[in-house]
Amino acid sequence: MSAAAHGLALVVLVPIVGGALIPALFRRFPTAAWGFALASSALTLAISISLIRRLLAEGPFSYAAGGWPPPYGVALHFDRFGAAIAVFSMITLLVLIFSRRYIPAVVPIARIPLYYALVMINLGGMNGFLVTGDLFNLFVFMEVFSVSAYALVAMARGPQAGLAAIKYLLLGAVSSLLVLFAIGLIFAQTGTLNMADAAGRLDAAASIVPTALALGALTIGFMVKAALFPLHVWLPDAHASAPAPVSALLSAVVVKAGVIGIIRTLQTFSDHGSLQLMPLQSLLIWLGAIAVLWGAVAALVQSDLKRLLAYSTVTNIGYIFIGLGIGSATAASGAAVHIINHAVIKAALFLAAGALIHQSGLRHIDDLRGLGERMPLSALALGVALLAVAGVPPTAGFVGKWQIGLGALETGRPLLMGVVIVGGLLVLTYGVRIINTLFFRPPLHVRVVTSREAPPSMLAAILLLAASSFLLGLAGKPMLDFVAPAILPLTDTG
Amino acid sequence: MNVLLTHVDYIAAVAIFLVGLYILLVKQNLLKKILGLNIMETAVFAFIVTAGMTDNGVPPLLGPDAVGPFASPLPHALVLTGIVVAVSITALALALIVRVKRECGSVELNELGKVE
Amino acid sequence: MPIELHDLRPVLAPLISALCAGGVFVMGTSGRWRAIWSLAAAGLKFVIVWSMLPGTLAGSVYIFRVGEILPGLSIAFRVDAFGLFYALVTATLWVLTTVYALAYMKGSHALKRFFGFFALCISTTVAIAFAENLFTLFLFYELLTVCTYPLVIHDQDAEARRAGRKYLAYTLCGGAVILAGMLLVFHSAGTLSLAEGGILGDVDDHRVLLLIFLTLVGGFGVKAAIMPLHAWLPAAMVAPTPVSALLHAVAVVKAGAFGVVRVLYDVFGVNLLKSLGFATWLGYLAGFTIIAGSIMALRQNRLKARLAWSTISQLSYILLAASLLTPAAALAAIIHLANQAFTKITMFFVAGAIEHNTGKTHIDQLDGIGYRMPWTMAAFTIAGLSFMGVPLLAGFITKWYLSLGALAADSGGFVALMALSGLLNAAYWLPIIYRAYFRETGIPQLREETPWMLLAPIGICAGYVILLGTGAQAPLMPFSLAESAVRLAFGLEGGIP
Amino acid sequence: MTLTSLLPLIALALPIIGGLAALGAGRRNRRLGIAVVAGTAVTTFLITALLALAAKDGLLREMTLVQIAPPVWIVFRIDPLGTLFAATVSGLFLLALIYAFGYLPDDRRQWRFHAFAMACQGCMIGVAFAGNLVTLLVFYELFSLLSYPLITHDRTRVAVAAGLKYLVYIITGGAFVWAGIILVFHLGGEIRFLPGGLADINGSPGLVLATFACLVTGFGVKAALMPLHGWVPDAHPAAPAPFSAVLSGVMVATGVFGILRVMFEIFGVSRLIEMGVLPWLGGIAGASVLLAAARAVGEDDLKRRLAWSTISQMAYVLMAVSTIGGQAVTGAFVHITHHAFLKGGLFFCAGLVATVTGATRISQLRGLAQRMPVTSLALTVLALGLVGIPPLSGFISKWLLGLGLADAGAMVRLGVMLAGALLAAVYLWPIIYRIWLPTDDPRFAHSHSREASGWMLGILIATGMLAVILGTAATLPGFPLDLAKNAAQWLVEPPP
Amino acid sequence: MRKFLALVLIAALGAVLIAAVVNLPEPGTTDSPVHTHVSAGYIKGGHEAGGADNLVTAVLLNYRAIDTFGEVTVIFTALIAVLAATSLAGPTERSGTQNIDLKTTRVPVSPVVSFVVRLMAPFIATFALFVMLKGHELPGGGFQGGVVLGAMLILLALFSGRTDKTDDEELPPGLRNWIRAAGPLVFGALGLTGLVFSGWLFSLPDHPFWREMVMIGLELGIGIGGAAVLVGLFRALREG
Repeated sequence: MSAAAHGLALVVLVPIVGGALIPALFRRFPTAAWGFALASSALTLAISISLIRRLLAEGPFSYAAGGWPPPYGVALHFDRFGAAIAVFSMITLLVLIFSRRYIPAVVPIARIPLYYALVMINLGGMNGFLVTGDLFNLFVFMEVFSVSAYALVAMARGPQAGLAAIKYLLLGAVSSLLVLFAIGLIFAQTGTLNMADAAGRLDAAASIVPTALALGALTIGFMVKAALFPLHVWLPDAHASAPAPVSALLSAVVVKAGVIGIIRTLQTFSDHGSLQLMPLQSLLIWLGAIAVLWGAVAALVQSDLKRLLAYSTVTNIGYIFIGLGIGSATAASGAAVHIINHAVIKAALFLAAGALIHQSGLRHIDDLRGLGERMPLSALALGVALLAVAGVPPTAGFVGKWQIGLGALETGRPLLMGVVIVGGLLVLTYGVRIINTLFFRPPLHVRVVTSREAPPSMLAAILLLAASSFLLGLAGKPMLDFVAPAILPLTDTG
Repeated sequence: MNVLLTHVDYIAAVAIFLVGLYILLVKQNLLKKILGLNIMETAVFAFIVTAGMTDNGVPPLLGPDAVGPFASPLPHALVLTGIVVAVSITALALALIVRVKRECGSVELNELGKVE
Repeated sequence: MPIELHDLRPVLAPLISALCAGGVFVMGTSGRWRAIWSLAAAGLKFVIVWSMLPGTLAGSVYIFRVGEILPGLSIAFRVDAFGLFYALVTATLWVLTTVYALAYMKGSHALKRFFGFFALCISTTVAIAFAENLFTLFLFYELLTVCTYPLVIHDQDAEARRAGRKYLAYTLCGGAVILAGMLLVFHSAGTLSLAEGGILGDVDDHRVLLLIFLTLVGGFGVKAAIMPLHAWLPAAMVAPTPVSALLHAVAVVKAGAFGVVRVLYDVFGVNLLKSLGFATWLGYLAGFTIIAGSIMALRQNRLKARLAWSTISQLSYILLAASLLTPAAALAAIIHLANQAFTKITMFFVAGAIEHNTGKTHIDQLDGIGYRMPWTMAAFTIAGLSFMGVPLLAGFITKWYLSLGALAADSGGFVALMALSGLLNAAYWLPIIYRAYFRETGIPQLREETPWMLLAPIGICAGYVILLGTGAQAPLMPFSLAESAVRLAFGLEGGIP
Repeated sequence: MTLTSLLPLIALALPIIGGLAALGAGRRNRRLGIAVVAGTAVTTFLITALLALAAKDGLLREMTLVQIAPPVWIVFRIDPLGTLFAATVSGLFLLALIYAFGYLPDDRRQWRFHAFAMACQGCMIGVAFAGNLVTLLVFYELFSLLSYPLITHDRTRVAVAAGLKYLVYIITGGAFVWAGIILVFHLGGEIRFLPGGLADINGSPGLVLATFACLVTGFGVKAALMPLHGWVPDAHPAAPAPFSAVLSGVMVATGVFGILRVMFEIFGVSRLIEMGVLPWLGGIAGASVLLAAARAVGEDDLKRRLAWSTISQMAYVLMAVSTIGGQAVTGAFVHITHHAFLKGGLFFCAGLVATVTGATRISQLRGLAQRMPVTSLALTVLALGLVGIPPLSGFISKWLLGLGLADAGAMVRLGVMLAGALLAAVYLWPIIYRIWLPTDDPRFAHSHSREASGWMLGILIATGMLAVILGTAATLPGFPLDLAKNAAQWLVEPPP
Repeated sequence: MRKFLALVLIAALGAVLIAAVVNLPEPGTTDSPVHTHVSAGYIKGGHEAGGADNLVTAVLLNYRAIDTFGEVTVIFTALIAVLAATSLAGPTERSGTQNIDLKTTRVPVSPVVSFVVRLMAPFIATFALFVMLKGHELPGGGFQGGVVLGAMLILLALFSGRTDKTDDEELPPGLRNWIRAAGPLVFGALGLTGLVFSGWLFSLPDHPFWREMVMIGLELGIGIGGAAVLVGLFRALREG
């Protein structure tokens, strides 16, 4: 048992314990909570990187929490999808850096530690969700990050935030219930909660009807978390009204958890011979395609910058699901990489938009005219990220779209490729609109003229993310190579 | 028909679940929706506990002289955890409803649509 | 088989001008530094590009691979004869355009932005020329769109923005279509590398090939302004003159035409296209565009609008020539890249000089302008005659080879089309020349020659138009480069029949 | 580079350079300008004449100058036909340029006229010396375009309209020539002129025919072959008289010259016969002869009548060469030269009369001889020459033409020619008749005019004398007839 | 309309759900996988393996400790969430006049009730402690005890009549925050001690005594922390 394996539990333990300590430690010095949170997330990041190193060296590995071998204990499992935790930790780290100057402006000073605690717990929950190999543990950590996400949305001021949070909560809770119900069904059939074990024992089950229902319930439950059309209704409200770093976190990371949840479900139970996943996959394709177009069109008509970005998330989730639904190695690996790339891009987008909105006090796109002159770096970062989200090569957004488009062709769906491309074009349309507004229109609003560039801490996070959203596009091949082994089980069902 | 009888416990849980779902779907009052949610949660808990039930079983307390058949301990532990989670969510939901009521002046969703 | 040499220069050429563009962005607030960096961008690239000429003529191919970013998708540069030809044209013209722009734009707003993006365009254009594969080509092609947009809307008024929107709408949609085509190519051929003789030889499915043809040619055709995808071009006239020159002569439309030619010769390959017969339709469309563009040009009163429509017409020469799939026509297609560039840029420079000097923008205001600006208008006359196809000028060469190629392809009708187009060209250039020299306003015209910074590029371009028409064979002329490009594309050994 | 290779280039470039020099010099100092123009024109004429004499026995030299594109070269050749034409061109230009000093108002624009005219001259010499079709086309297009400002020199509405018509015709014709050249190239590769035609024109008969049709149509526009003549009756009267003279005298002939080159040195006699196009050409030319002459009869405007006459006279040439007999071709060549001077002179007369008296219509000319006897005499001589009255120059050429046609046994064409000559008499005689008929009618505006003097009259006299000399001394060696014989022989019976 | 659609949906869903559940193994039978697989292993391993007579507690604290860690995190998060997310502004105009300001309004409390509550409080607390401490042997455990304790404290707060005093009531604020975080923190400590004692995170020590001690510690942490969270939730909700 090497030290790295303990990291599987530590990536959960460290951020959560860190988060739990924050309110107690920093009651008197709320603003200092930032440093502690940063340190814990950095530690988490370091641990997750060591995990990835081991993964690369030895392949997927498990960790029996408490020393109990599965199925008696909870097995944590690290594979190439789990490697996403490194990216999520990284993004959380950058979001924290960004928050240093942003959060004191929108959150009462006494509650600042709460914010950091929630972010850390969110990270811990995400990590736990991603590394667990146990169905019920999955549910528990899903609730951990969900509850913290509801709360983070509600941390914003204004009547919209509370309403958005409760809507998010209601849908999220129902989805959690569906997941729990599905877990109950599987448990009742197999008597185990370990995913691999359960998948193996499902074959022996008397009937596939409960299994099918469980799978459906899991999928729908995770679809809500992932905000796949038509279950995305909570997302625009929540992501638009939350504070910018929270929006970044939610759009970049939290919705991805739902996606990875579905991948895990499909992957685990795809071996279940009696079950045909084909209808499910074509359903995903359809929904994904509609999501791409719907999200893009809805984004086109938004006047609120953050709401627009929220709809862009709907689009991109659609892309990912198209890729998953196609299921071929090309498309699914593209989808998998897009999970990461979109996380980075969307974080860049929301943070940059947050900086612009924060510094100018304006959030309507038309009001932001000419802000590019005042805040060149933030606006540039937003521009780069917008191009990336549109999938302009060689940015990060291109990788996924290329692979998904290629996969569509491989499986003889040229129209789907058309959808992929048209979606990208629509995204580009509003991306260009924003870039145009920022850089090439004279200022309209007096606040624009008095705005100043964002402080260094915010800028650092934004620029790093924007740069990554460009550079990751150049790293498309290694990333695809990285996920390729993880994709294989999915491919068989395609 | 026999199947329905033997599985009547499950069916009851399903029935409760549906009742909760109905409330959640139809009622516009946020508080009622939360109530519906809680009913659904209860149903799911009941469902899971039912799965671990043993006819004429005893609680899984393994004293020196304990004699089976024991009920399965696992579902109970799960449900315990589930309940705590449900409580947490309910608490947060209530807090949010209070906030919505204060800021928006209503807890009826169809009225809240007009906010802002 | 050409000798492949790994060399830094293919990547250095775009990189160095991009770095200089960075210099403009950083230090461009001062006029002097702006000029220095802009000229450095153009000048250094000029030197690097020309330095590859001897080697390429000797049969070498310079290669630089940056890296593979997705399986099968790599960024790589490869300098072959055709690419170098295009790069030479742009690199040469860019020096002139930069000089011109520095003089022309004096006193305008947002000059840092303008010259920064101006220098970036040069970088992307040469990268397009040197692209080793379709992906790299597409990449920089899109980047070119992005870089030219700020230039198009430089004036930032409502008209400029409208034009900019139109420009973006067209080019980005075109880009998306190319992307679709690229996916299809990659899917069916498994590679995107441009190769003489094409890469689609193994594809049997006729429908897929048709789809690839439609998407790629349609996509690049947007920038090449083939009808009915041309509407952005006249609208983009609102841009400042150096930008119009950039759009119409050097970079943008040429990139489109270049892309189409690449697609035809290096993606499909001559033999495959011949057996497919798609190119014929492209030829008809191009032929239609040639005539319709000319007719539209006839109806314009605004000088730059007439130039724009003429560009639409002229560009389709390239497409028509390329679609004929005979060596002579291919030669015409390649050479016309240069011919049209030099000729049209002369005209744009002149139009800009007139506007700069006198504020006149419409043709009916130009009475007697030949007396005010004799040298400028002389250059315009040369360019006009070239387009009409007067021998000894550049335009003749194009028509000459195009017609020969058409005959070799048994499409004699295109010879008639060439003749008709020459007539139409005469019909819309001669009135301008006539007004300039033979109509007097009654008011005595003072000599008011263009400032030398504007006049020098005009003069050099006009001189080059003559040179291209008379001395294409001279050592420094890229004609032989075009020949070797054609030889490669057609797999010929000796001369071009 | 020997003198013989340099001289053609000088002949070509000298007028162009001289014109520019005159433009610069004349605006400052009129005398200097005149000196430059005259000096250049005389020198050019002398050089071309020298070349004509030197080259009369056959190909003197072929020069390959610039390669435009691999198979396309700028080639000059000094052969009997080209030098004869070049000498004719520069001779007529010499007269016209000097005449123009008297004709044009003395202002700055005069120098523009000279500059363009001399550039035009240079290009026409280029046409004459062209060694292949491309070179020919280069200079052909150039001088066509350069003519435009000359035709519209007066800037009247009529002149501008005529100029536009001219441009449309000429450029369309140029496009046909161009298409034809492409076709020739396609069929036969590199296209240098070669007496006897290119051996290796290969291709379907239809394509070859189309090539021929394109070229003949293209050059036919300039040669005013009916029905492509539309620009002639408008452009000639609209242009200033000295340039009308050039237009009628040599520019239309350039078209004919082009057709000759195409017929004899591209396709060659045997192929033409094989193609069976000659009767058609002859028929069209014959129709042109008669129709144009008939139109001339009904025309009252003097310059227009002369323009119609030009169409008719040039059609003789084509009609004659369509027989491809040596005699007829000789006649055709000599007719080009003789007609150039005769018709040029007539236009000089018309310009002079119009300048002095304001009369442009034939009906206004009555009694001209009373006031302007010298002019009238010259006009009479030239007109009679054109009709073909011995011993004037027109007689020589028509005689030879007739002889040639008779030799070739083309009796119909001979009849057409004679009918044309008769019609020429019919449309020229009233002029002579009217000017010599005395009148006291005050309606004639010129009744108070005096005889002209200076440049114009001098040139007029010179032209009249030339008509006499060329007619009486035609057979002297070195005269056009001599040269034309050699040229015809060279073309029709090419040296091996 | 909405109701109709909901009913249709529910009918459809109900049919599916019932179709699914009737295909499950019959509940109550001991030969179903639920009983024969993992549970059987737990029972077979006995209290020796699980470290507790009460198998439910053994599952919670030993076999699936990480679940419970998540669970206490959730409830702790809920508290933070409520604290963080409740209305940041005071009552708005929109809320109208019928809103009662709970902070200042004294609820009239019967002295009898108040007395009884205070009288009962020590007994309740003792019981809660008992449930926590004996949770590994008898029915009960940290959560249960914590809930009882929390209920007692809420009861006290409700009927003590001291609603106007919002802070420094039960505990100093610094300590209060630590206690609220007790759940996650004791589990964090368990994770680390497990690593020290047995080489696995979230594992109990092998030595029976230490194991019992750790279990008791965990139960106490869960219980007291849970109680603190409940009280905190109550107060946060009451204060709005």
